[in-house]
Amino acid sequence: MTATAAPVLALRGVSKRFGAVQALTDVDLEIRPGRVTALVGDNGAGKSTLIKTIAGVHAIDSGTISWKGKDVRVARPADAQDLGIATVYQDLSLCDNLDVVANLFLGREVRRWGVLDQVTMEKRSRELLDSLSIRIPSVRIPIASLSGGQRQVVAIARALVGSPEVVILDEPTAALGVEQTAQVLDLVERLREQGLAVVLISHSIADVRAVADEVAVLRLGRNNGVFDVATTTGEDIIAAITGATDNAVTRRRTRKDGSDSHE
Amino acid sequence: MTATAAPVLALRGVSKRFGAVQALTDVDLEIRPGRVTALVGDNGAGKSTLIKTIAGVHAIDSGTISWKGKDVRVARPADAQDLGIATVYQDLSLCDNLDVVANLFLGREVRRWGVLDQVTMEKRSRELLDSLSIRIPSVRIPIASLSGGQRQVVAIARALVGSPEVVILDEPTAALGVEQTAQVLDLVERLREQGLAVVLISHSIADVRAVADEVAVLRLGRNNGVFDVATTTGEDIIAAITGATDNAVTRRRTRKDGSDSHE
Amino acid sequence: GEAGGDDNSGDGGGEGGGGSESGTIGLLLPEDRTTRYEAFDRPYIEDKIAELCEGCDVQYSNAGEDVNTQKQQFDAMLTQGVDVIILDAVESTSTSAWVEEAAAEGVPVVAYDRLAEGPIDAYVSYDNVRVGELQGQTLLDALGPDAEGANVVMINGSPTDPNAAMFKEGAHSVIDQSANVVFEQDVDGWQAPDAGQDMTDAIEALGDDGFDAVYVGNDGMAAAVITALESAGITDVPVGGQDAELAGLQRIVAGQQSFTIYKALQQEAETTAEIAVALLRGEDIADLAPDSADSPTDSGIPSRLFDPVAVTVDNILDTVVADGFYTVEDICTAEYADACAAAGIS
Amino acid sequence: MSKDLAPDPRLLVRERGLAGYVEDFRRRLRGGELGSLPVIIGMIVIAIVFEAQTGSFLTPRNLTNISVYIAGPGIMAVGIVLVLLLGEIDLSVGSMAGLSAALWAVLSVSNGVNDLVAIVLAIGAGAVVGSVHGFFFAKVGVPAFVVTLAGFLGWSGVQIWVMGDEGTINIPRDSFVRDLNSFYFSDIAAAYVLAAVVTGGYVFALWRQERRRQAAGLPTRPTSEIALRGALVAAAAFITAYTLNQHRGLPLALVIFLVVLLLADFMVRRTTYGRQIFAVGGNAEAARRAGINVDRVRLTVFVIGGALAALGGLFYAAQAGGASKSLGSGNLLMNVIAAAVIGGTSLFGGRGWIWSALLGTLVIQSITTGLNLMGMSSEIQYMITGAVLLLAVVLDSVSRQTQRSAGRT
Amino acid sequence: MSKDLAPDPRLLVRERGLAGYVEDFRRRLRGGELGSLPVIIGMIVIAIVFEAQTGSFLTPRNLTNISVYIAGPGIMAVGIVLVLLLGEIDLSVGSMAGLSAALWAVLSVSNGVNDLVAIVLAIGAGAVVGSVHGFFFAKVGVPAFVVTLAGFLGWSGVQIWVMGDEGTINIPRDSFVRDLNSFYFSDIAAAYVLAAVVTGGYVFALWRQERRRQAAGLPTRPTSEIALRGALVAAAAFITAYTLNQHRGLPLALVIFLVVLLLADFMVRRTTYGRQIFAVGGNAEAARRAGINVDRVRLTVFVIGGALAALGGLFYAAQAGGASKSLGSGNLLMNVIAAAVIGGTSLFGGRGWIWSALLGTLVIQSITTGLNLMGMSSEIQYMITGAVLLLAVVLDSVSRQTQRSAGRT
Ligand SMILES: Nc1ncnc2c1ncn2[C@@H]1O[C@H](COP(=O)(O)OP(=O)(O)OP(=O)(O)O)[C@@H](O)[C@H]1O
Ligand SMILES: Nc1ncnc2c1ncn2[C@@H]1O[C@H](COP(=O)(O)OP(=O)(O)OP(=O)(O)O)[C@@H](O)[C@H]1O
Ligand SMILES: [Mg+2]
Ligand SMILES: [Mg+2]
Repeated sequence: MTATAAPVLALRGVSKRFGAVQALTDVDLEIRPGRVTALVGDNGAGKSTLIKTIAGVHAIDSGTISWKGKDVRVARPADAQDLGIATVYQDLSLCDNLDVVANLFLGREVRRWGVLDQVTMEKRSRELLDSLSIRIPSVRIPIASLSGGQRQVVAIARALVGSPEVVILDEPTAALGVEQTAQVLDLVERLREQGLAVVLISHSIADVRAVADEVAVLRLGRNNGVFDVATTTGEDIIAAITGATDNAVTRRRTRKDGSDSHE
Repeated sequence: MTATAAPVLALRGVSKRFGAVQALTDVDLEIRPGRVTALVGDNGAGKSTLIKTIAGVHAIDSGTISWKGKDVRVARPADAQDLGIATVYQDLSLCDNLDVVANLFLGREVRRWGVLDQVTMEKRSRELLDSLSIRIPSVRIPIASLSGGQRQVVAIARALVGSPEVVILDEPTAALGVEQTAQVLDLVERLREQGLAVVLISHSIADVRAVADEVAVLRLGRNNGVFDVATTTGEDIIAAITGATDNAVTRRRTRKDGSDSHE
Repeated sequence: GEAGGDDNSGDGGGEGGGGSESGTIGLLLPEDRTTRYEAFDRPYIEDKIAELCEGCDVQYSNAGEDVNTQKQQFDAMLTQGVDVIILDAVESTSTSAWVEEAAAEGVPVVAYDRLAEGPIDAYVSYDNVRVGELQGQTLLDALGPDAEGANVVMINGSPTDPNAAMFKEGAHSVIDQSANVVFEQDVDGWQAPDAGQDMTDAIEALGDDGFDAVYVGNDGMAAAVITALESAGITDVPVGGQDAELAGLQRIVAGQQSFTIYKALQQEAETTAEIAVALLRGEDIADLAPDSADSPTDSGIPSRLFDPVAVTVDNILDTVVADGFYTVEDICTAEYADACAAAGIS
Repeated sequence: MSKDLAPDPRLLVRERGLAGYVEDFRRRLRGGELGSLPVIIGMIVIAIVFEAQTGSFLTPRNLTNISVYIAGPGIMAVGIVLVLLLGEIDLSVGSMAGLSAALWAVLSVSNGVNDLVAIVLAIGAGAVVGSVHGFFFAKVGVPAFVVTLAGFLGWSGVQIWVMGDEGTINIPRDSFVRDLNSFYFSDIAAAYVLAAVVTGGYVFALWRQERRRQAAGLPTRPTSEIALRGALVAAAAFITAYTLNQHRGLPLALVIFLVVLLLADFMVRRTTYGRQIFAVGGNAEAARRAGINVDRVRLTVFVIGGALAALGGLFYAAQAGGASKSLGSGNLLMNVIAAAVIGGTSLFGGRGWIWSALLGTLVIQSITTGLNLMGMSSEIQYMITGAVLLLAVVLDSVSRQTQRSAGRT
Repeated sequence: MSKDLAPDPRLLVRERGLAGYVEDFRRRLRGGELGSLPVIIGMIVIAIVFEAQTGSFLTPRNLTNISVYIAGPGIMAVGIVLVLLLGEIDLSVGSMAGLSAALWAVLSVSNGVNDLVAIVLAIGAGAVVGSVHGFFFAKVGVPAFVVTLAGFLGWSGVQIWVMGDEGTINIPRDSFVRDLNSFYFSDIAAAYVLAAVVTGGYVFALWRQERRRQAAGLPTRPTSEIALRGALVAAAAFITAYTLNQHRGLPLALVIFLVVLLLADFMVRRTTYGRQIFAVGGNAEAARRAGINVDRVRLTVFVIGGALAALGGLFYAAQAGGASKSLGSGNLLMNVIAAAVIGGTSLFGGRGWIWSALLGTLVIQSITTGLNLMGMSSEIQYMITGAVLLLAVVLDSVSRQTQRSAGRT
């Protein structure tokens, strides 16, 4: 399982510019089935931009995306979905005016004689949300009235409605409580066991080390190394992220250890 | 300093209902100067709703809010600001169409002969952002084009523009990288040293234990205990949050410890 | 009139005749939603001018019932250097400043159909108050002996259109003498569907027998009024309009509408064209405009005033058809062939 | 795994029985979630006031007239509701209506094209015009406001041009278009059968759904609620039928309007396409990311809107007794948009329902008719219409005030 | 602490000198961030086409006329831009303009009130009307669309009522209102002095700011850029002045319009209040949470919009030669809103600039005047106006397409 299967999705030399900002420069990334690839980097490093190019939200300026060895053009989100890529965006991308069920099945509605099958969708929604241990007052209230964490779980549950081959999670646990976070990490492991390729963006080195197989680091829009989790320490990863061994994290730790060690 | 000073802000018996959802029921909370009060709870527990009642975003249905011992009515955000409460909202509440400088000084613009003093504001913006170690392409680009973490830092920096007595941070580090998180925790400690009262909402027990003096737990919209950080373990807090000692977190930990202990 | 700007001196191909055989005449009409202006006034005037003066151009603008648009079109004509302007004003009382401007540049202005204020050079028209009187009188005539004390519904033109106010004034002056106006409504923008609703509501308010005749501002609205009456099953009430639109004439033939007001537009238009060309050439217009009219700003304006004619089924052949305004074929389409035959129109 | 996740303890469940409804209603009242109730109350007030003033507002005949008048603007308003759900606006409905009437009249009357073919062509032309707007909006990216403003001017130019020398064209006596205004199913049975079908269909659909929900283990409505809703619908339907039969029977115009409403409502609430309209209106970027073909949804909504405006134009011509160069100009556009908004559809997209086309046109038409019955002079009519429009929405807005600041997260 | 945080290495800095500008321009072109350039290009194309067709479009006289015509709608458009920045719309500008003209005329001409007092009262009435709209919108919470729609109807009723029996009231020869249309500063110096003041003020302000930025250690523009911008403004100002002097000199109308534009631009970009307008338009809830008195901002914007509509109405009456019952109805409303949108102000709030009022009215007026000069028949005028409106925005939209999907986070 940990053997290096052929990548299901590979990016080569991807660049992307927004106006005067060069967000990505010559980025490579390989995603393999049955493996969890963590994508880490500082704020503004370009992680979200990178996965949005995969998801078809942004067209790339240069570089290639290949799917199972064949070059593909991912011009629209629908293209990525057709390939089998499901994405949970950092900003969640939910429709505030629609209720939870409608959001979960948006673009993949269950129909019966051509008509929306509300009953089936509601039933499956409840099951999906229960499996992620979230408590939502009612699956029929609009997303706008949910708490931050509740929305995030809805966004994650959405990715599971289709049957994707690649699941991309952009900071999926940012707003989640401890229990829900644990559930999502469990979910990631279940997906890996099912042979799916998972891309996980996270700022939590602990979470990354807990579930990822390998870690790709982005720094200022460029690749800054790919690490095998089993053989790398958290310090190494942080150093790659911040670009320095002397950073606020280490300074803070040193200070803490030095001054008050009541912790 | 760690002695129990009189609370600067105290909530008693606060309740709040949204339509058919009873979001808060009889909640009490005390906030003291020079102390960091962590507010924790499961997703949808009502944390954001609670701090929004303090910030004047939602009017409370029943209960009282008292400021330095006197009952006050906080009907609008401007009321809370006048008292000296600065709030960083979970959804950030930034104006996407305005640039970084304009957002930072919104409602507190620096003027010179009655006219906006763009130069001074831009200068102070750069200083503020630098102190939080965030790299932003330009302080003159609209918020809409910033990454999730960059926005969050802007929102945090905003709270520091006035000279508040109480600072409320709703999941301030959710989208932040390791370095920025460390900076924000440093900031919280600096604020405490300056004698400010800080309310910190976070799902990260580690962060809470690192900076908070006491932890108030909400569960399903009700108080579920206040703990002194120095004398409580993380497990106790998690148990109070989830309402059970057997939860996904402990299960996950047990499983991990049992199966593969390469961690 | 003196030649306008030097930019159009070459227009007419430089014929001899003292330079006045070429020139541009500006024609400003007020609106484009009723038939007459685009279908009759404009072609009549253009054709007549072409006939009288080979080297002349006509520059045409239609204001779509907006004063400011018309003012801009007026200015545009001065900019283009026209030599004479024929002005059918949207708001005839607003024009004094414009006409003064034209006069200052030596461009004569002929007021057409509506008496524009300001130092105009000539005025050719049907008197709008007179039109209203004729409408009222014909309506009473249609009622015959029942006219005394009859109940009349009045559906007037737009409250914002000064001409509608004149029609209304004229009609009232006649109707009020012998009959009662039991329901009256101004229709914004002459909108036919609204007129139809007003009629339906009038029937509702007055009852089926609560009125004996309906005065309608124009033929377009009369169509809707008749539809409303027929929907309510009322067919024996005289309804009169104005404009002699083809559709109105057809309804008259079919017996749905009692009369319309016909202004012999060709006469009016051609006289105006003759006056304009005469002014262009600097000739005397006393023969063409023997009457005299007074406006609030000027008096003794050389004028030519025509009398409108009420058209009923009895005199269609003698009026609109005889003038070539519409042919029998135009009126008697398949739909109306039987009615035409019955009315002896062929 | 779903150990204690069943119902959220904070969700206030409605008590069984009448008390539950009363409590629920009081809560909604306080929370400002009244839906269309304020508008319905507003309309009842309007009706009572006018009846008191004129004594003839509530006669079967007047109510029948109103039901015929609302068909044309109402059908156009259905199109506008769809466009508003998208978060856009269509300023060209009046011009499209006028153009469609002109096309029909010129084709059928002047060129002898078969009446029904001409009707289909006119409606088709509306769809084509809508697709032009949709193309510029969805594909080229010009704001819909600008596209339809250009259309507002351009198409009324085409309308004048199509009418050519004819200022007005009468509707032939045997044309189907005339029936749009004046045909009534005079058999008493017709109205009652329609009422029965509507009520029966509604109750059956509700009952079927609850049975399926029960089978799936989902929360259901109590039978008493189904009965109550059925009774309300039945009352409304049968009282309307009775009233119409008192005059001339069931107007064809109303039947067509109802069919359009029911179809549009079905489309919006029960099909994938309707869901997509709401999604695009709520958050177009999120809809795109969900794989929805946003451009297609936008384009097709404008096509439907164009076709409905064209159909409405034929009703409008039927009312006017003919097609003319000025048909569709004037206040028609504003009335239609106002109807959609008054009925409760948001101008900002993603919120609303099809029935606001019915409610809104009813309010506006009632005011106009009532003032006409009173014989108010037109400037007073303007003022009162303005004031009543405002009042009809004020009640709704005041109740909504309470929930205004209910921000998010 | 700010160790390596100086400039972001990914930010592409413009090279010094001309090459930098060219590169920058090419990048913007590709990225679709052209600002008002497409509209300006569109206008140049329009001017060239009309000049070729008529030979008199670019004459000083015609350009002077255009500069006078745009003042009225342009001033109203400034108010609309402010309202649009709030994310709202004002459908009542036409009615307010008409009402203000009617009030002024009745007061000053029929009732013998002093001319200037009557003018002030008319503008004040506009402000009062605006505050009524603002109250219902901001305090009661009725959507601005509905409030101003009600105003659109109601105030035009009041206008007709105020005019009473007088269909039209002529502007007296000695009234200041007449000067709004026909007074020219015929001294050649006037236009040149104004041009010099505008250019000088612009360059001085720019230079002052750059000096302060330099002193504060902030990035500055190169002097070459200041020179270039100054030269462009000077060219535009002096060419305009020269052209105007060729005909009758500097029109009073243009001076007042420019003053309104400059004041509004100053208010919007340089004051706290302007910042608040943008904030409320961008995200009203965020603005409220920032302590901004959202209701006050909304109310005052409607007051300013009302006063500007009233002022514009006086210009409009001056142009027409009198106040009438129909003044301000017709296409004025649509033209004014279209001007704001064409000039680049978003309908969805928070994005735009005051100068779009100038650009947009210029485009629309140029089309109208050009077509008038050509003597187009009116239905063709409608069609061409529609088509050109669309084209004027298509260029902008197409270039913007590229950045359309530039979603967030
Ligand atoms: N639509 C856009 N327009 C302009 N610049 C953008 C846009 N989106 C992203 N950027 C810029 O690109 C850079 C990378 O942003 P991105 O969102 O990919 O960062 P990230 O790695 O996801 O950061 P975070 O951890 O904070 O979410 C940032 O500097 C940001 O300002
Ligand atoms: N505006 C609203 N309308 C209706 N219900 C709301 C609204 N805001 C919050 N709620 C409900 O109130 C409950 C508490 O929400 P709140 O946002 O306070 O949770 P939270 O503790 O901040 O959760 P999280 O950690 O996920 O941010 C949730 O069940 C939510 O659905
Ligand atoms: Mg990101
Ligand atoms: Mg929260």
